Amino acid sequence: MKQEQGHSKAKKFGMVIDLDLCTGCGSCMVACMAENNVPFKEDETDKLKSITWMRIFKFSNGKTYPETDVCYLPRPCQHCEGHGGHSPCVSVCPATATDYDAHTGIVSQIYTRCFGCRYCMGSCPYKARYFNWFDPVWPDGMEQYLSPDVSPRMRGVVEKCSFCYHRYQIAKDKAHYEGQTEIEEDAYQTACAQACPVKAITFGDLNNHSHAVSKLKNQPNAFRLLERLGTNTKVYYVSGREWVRRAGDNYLKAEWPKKTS
Amino acid sequence: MDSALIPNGVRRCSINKFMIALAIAGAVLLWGVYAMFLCWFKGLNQTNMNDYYGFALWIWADLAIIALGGGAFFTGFLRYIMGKDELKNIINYAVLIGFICYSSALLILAIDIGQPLRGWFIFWHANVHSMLTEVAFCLTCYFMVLTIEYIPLILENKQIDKVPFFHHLSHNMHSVMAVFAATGAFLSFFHQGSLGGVAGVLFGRPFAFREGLFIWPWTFFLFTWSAAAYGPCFTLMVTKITEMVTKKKLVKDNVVELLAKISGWMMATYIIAKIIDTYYWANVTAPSLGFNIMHFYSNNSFYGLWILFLEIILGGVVPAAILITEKGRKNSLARNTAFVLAVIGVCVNRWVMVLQVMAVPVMSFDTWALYYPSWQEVATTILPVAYGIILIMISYRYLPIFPQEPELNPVD
Amino acid sequence: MKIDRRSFLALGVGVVAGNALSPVPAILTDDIAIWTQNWPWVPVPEIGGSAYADTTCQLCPGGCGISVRKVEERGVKIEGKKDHPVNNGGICALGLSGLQLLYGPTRVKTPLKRAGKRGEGKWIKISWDQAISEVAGKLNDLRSQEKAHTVAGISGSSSGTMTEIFRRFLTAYGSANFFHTPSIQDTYRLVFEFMHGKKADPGFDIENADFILSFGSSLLEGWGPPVRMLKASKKWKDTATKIIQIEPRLSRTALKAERWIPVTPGTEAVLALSLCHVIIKEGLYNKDFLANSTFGFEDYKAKNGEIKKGFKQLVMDDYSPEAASKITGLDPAAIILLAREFAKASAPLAIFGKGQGILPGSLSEAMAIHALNALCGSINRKGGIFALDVLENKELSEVALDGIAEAGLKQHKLVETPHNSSGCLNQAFSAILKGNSVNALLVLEANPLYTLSDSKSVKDAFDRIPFIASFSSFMDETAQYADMILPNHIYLERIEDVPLSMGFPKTVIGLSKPVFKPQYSTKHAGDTILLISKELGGSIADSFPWKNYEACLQHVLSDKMDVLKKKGFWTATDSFPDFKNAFRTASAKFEFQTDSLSSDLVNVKIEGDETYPLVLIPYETIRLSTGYIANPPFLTKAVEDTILKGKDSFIEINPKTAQASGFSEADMVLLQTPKGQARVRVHLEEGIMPGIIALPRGLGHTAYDNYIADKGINVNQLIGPVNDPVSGLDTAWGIRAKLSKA
Amino acid sequence: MSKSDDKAQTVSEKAVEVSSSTRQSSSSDEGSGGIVVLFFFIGLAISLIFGWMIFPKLLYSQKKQPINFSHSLHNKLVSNGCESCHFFRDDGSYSGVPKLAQCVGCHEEVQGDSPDEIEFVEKYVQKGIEVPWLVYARQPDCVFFSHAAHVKTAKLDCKTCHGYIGESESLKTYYQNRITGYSRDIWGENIAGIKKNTWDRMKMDDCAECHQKLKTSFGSVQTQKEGCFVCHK
Repeated sequence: MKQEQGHSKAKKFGMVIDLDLCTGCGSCMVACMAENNVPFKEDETDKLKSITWMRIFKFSNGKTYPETDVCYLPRPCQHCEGHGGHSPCVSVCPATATDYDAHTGIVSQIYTRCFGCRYCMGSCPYKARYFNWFDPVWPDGMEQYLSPDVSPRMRGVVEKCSFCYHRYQIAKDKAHYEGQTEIEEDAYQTACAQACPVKAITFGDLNNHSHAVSKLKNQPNAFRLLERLGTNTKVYYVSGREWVRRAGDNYLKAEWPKKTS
Repeated sequence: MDSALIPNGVRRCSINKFMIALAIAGAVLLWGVYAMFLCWFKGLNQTNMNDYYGFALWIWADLAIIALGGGAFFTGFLRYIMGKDELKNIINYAVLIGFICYSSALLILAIDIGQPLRGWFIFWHANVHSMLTEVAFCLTCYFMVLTIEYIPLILENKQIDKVPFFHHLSHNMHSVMAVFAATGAFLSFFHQGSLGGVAGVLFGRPFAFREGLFIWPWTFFLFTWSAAAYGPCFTLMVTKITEMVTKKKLVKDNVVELLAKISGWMMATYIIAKIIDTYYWANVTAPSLGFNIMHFYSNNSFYGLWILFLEIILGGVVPAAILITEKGRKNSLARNTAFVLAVIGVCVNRWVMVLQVMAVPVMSFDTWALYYPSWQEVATTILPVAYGIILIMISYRYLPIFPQEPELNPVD
Repeated sequence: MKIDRRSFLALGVGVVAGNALSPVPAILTDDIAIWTQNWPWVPVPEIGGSAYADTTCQLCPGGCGISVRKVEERGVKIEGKKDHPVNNGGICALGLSGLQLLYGPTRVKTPLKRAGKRGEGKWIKISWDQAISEVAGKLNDLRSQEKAHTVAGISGSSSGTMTEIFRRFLTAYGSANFFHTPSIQDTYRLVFEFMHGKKADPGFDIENADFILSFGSSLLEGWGPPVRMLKASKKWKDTATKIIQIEPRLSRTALKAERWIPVTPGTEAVLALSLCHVIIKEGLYNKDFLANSTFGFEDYKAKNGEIKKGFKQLVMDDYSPEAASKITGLDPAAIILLAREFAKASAPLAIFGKGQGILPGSLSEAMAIHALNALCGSINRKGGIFALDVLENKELSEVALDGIAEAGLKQHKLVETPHNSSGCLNQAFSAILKGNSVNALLVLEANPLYTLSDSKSVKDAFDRIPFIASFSSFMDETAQYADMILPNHIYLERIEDVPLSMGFPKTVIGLSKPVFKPQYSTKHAGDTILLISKELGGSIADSFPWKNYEACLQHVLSDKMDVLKKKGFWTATDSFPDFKNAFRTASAKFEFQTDSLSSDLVNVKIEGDETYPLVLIPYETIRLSTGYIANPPFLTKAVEDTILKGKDSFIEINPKTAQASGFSEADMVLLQTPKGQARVRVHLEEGIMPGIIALPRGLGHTAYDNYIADKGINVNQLIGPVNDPVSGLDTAWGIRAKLSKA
Repeated sequence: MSKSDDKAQTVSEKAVEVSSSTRQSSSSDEGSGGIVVLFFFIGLAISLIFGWMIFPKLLYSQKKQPINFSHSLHNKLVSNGCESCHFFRDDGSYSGVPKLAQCVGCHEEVQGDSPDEIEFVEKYVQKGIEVPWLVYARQPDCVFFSHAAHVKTAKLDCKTCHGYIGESESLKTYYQNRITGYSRDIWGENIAGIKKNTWDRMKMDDCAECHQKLKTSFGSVQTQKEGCFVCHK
């Protein structure tokens, strides 16, 4: 394929999230909102109309008191590779407003190209895409904290987690200036990974063996969400708890315990 | 007063009666237009759609009316390509209905998108991999074809026809109509199909996803087929309604029965295919992704197996059975019931392929999300109905839509 | 020639054709689309050079180091400061939202004077000079009427130079009625006063303990420095540290704990003593420590000659696992097992205090649990609990007092307890309701009207105070109910020393530096107080010889200032003398305070009788800010819709309990307690003990702005204080309640 | 008269009517055929003139820079060419239009006798107010442009995009699109979008053009061109 002819080996940025470490404290959610100029309304309790690029799901093992156990699962955009970059959302966008970048493995979303047909939202099984139902409004004066690295979205377009791509742009900018070709692992980290107090989120280049993620993703307890759909995501989860690993996908009764394939 | 415009040899109601009816329909239309502007100026927060329901009532309405409008291309196909000559007595009406359906569909799409002023990006920055792009292109092209098919009808108006130029124009257009009918049939095959593809390609949504042929999932063919099968039923149903309203027989039974018979057989074959598809999906596709079929029909307060029964049995098998049997077709009550059931059947199918797809949770820890439309959505969805009624009223009054009308209702 | 209809038709056609051949349609179509991409009402962030500025967070007592990312003069992001002893790069959701407070609509932008009725929200803007002279005037009058002692002050914090200055001001003025928002720290100080005989704060060596027994502490819900605790939880996993969470609710801490042991709330002390029983019975205790460094373990002779029952005898008699089992609802075998595990661990650590530690709690319970630590010698040693000497500000000279001041200080205080009473805020307000007059109240960074239990009585008390002045930066409940607001800079705009909150095993002071110049016409509360004292003149002015607060801070921190300015924090070299010299009690040993451990004391009764079949407990979640700082919009956005939906709070209730009264998920119910009632929604939760219902703290604000106000219920309306018989601090961990259809 | 007669009469009358009517119409045809064509061309001309000559003027509003500035003059005085004032920050980001602080370096006091400089010093330097420059090349907010990548790595000359502004004696008028608010330099002066030089237009297509030519590998799976996030934020 054309994109493999790149000068430097194609990168594949991804995440490994340790669900046994995650306390569901919400730092990643807020770090993401603060980093990416995510708007907010007076009432954000309708979670079906609340933009949270990073959303923490909460689910239990279904047992009763006192055997019950709960798992918090942070869910950024999974940046599916699908087959050859045809992730569920990318292939359906009629205006090429969302795209898969074979150089980075990141699924981009261009707000000024999007005209809000929302087909991509329908295609995403992770519900990682959010629509701007309302005009973004910041209370008087608060627009002062908006970051110039991420363009605020207008009403009527879809937005989602970008793996803080602007941080990669900034890192590359520096590299160009200093005449570097490669970018260090810690020079490009997402806001959520950086903020997480328990370091449950690890971010890096899955193709680069010197990056932590490339090893972490191979742990026996690592799994991905809805692997069976062939979404081929780049966000891995880790848990020592079997019921959590099982919740990561759908299985018929007969199919569990999962045969390691 | 407007008698100069009314075709020769037919009787029409008084202008006052006509105007009152027009006013009523117009009022409904205005309500819809008001809602439409609310959506355009205030944004889609006017709807009850949300991040789990990116597609909802509107997209359903689109799919449904386009399926129902399928009568136009299929009847045209039968008339001009297959040479079913009797159908010339209903083709006009089929075209008109098709025109209404497609223009409405385009309008609804224009309301549905979050950035209407950027709508043209779908053509300019088209992504060839997207089913929606295919839909947009074919839909627009076919709408043009329908317009071209509708024009000669307008030209047949008594006054317009007096102008030599228009007279000749309409005559010439009639003679080349076969070409357009062919183009229309071709385009329709694709956009009806790609509408099916819209759902079928969603490999992230096991409820909608289907395997298929080359780039086209089975839903692609099922949609085209169903449109061809159910479209004529809608044409016939609307004809029946028109006859009831005008208290006149407008189309001879042999014509109706012919179309009903063809439609019936199409439906029968379609429903068999649909059953096979459903069976395969329920027993192979879904399980291979870890889903038991009951997952899609339980643990929620609305969607159950009943909807599957309503779509396939009541809305498919039953009408098909009625229409393919001589006795069924001949009995007007049975026939008309079949039309209604068929229309319901295809609408339910489109509903399922849009809204149930959105409702079903995919991640094991996600939940069902049910939705009901806001009044703005309802109003904008009723808008096309009012618009259709108005267009039919005017066309029926001033254009010779039904060639058999003078013969069936001689003016003494 | 003849121009007819068709000519005009032709003209039209021509125009259309011409347009099609001109750039107009294309350009308009394109430009209109571009217009939608740059709608004037969508803000465009200004570009510029970016840089980081470090300071210390003050949104909770945690004292994390933060780095503020700035683009030119604008702050665009707050991040955790790397290599900081407390948070080392990590940061909590509240800390991340700081800029929303800086630029938020809830700031008080200039000094305000009440115009309408109290709490009505009608204000007139006044100049700083006017504000200061008016306050000074008020205070002067009271002084001249020899009512100096009827002036009271409330500080949000009990430590730090700012608090010192505030207390100093009141003293110089002639009032001993200084209070601070109570916290568990007050109880712990008493524990050390009684058992160690010295003024100390607790430091928990959580990172090095290998068996942690938490008696309901929300270790991962904002306890101590929250980020430090969250980091510790990773360490626990890496080092396989055992955490046992004793709590009626499956909190985050319980989730991450190795074992969650739900016990009847309020019986923790009994459980602790019963564990001691087992440990003593099986001889698993630290014999050397008990033999040589403790007093009151065996029976002893009191001063008056009578023989008193020692700790050993007490627990052997009254706290057998069987007896405890009846009270705690825990199986005796479980108690015995737990005791063995605890005692056999190499570095066991028991932690007292429910929730985040906002609640002082029962002194007896604290001592019972501390005794458990003592039994295993987990005091002042690696992995145990340290008694950190309280830093005294030696630099501050004696307060100069004039006649009026001396007279005022001799007057009887609002609250008289044998021990330091400045934490007994609830009692202060009940005293006012009982008729003790307070003529002026000064409030610094505190919001008693919201944070104190039985908010209603507090409000009634407020109504009896003729003059209330608040230094708050925000229009919080108390500020809104005040007569005058002299707005303080917020933490990002001011210099401040931030002593680390309770629980950290080292004495650390952080420095908060002004990262932004003041956004509005606000003034550092320290400077405001200095100016007021100058206005008052005389001995009061003499007590504040500094030209401004910064100079004062410089003076107080003298030796530490350079380090603080350089590193951003200062760490004391704490030393822990061996057990021979560690205790300053009469016996110079660790003392088991047996007479405070009698069963009538250890069992804290809560308000309400059998007509209230259920028990309501407040709980804390790290996604809700519970104190003086209210939830910024981002944090509220992160709150689950099973806690808050629209304007409704949800109570957590066990499905069995709910079923019994026929409630199902999301039902609206009426929650009634002896103190009040509220309409709430039901959230079925398997992770809570049957018979218990839980309501989160941090909701139900009535002031601030639309992003904070009118969201849910303030649990403090429903709970009344229960004063500890010894310390006088609030010990109410809950209240009896009932639910009915609403 | 008999019925048949008057029937015949009426018929003949009708015939007359018809014939006359046809005559009328035919005569008017001959008369106005040319005029119709003429009117067509008039209409055509009107809209062509409007579209190509008037519309471009209407589309943009003209804005004067707050004060005049001579690039060429400064260029002669500085050592490091454009980068002397339009420099890179240490983090690799590009400073763009200089802030007052930089100018003050030299313009603490009035240097020469240019009235512009005097105005500058009095109006801005002394009052400490930033000059509200209008930036001709300002891209919309959705664009991320790395000067470092183009200038440092690709070794592009400033001219390639900015033309000869560096040699200009004075600042040209700033044309602002009334609809989009963009500078005219983005779409280019030519309303048809025709460009002779690389710096005549600055639209996405112009960036893409160059990227397509010079790059060997492309990220976008959908378009087989440059990935979107390379230039968008």
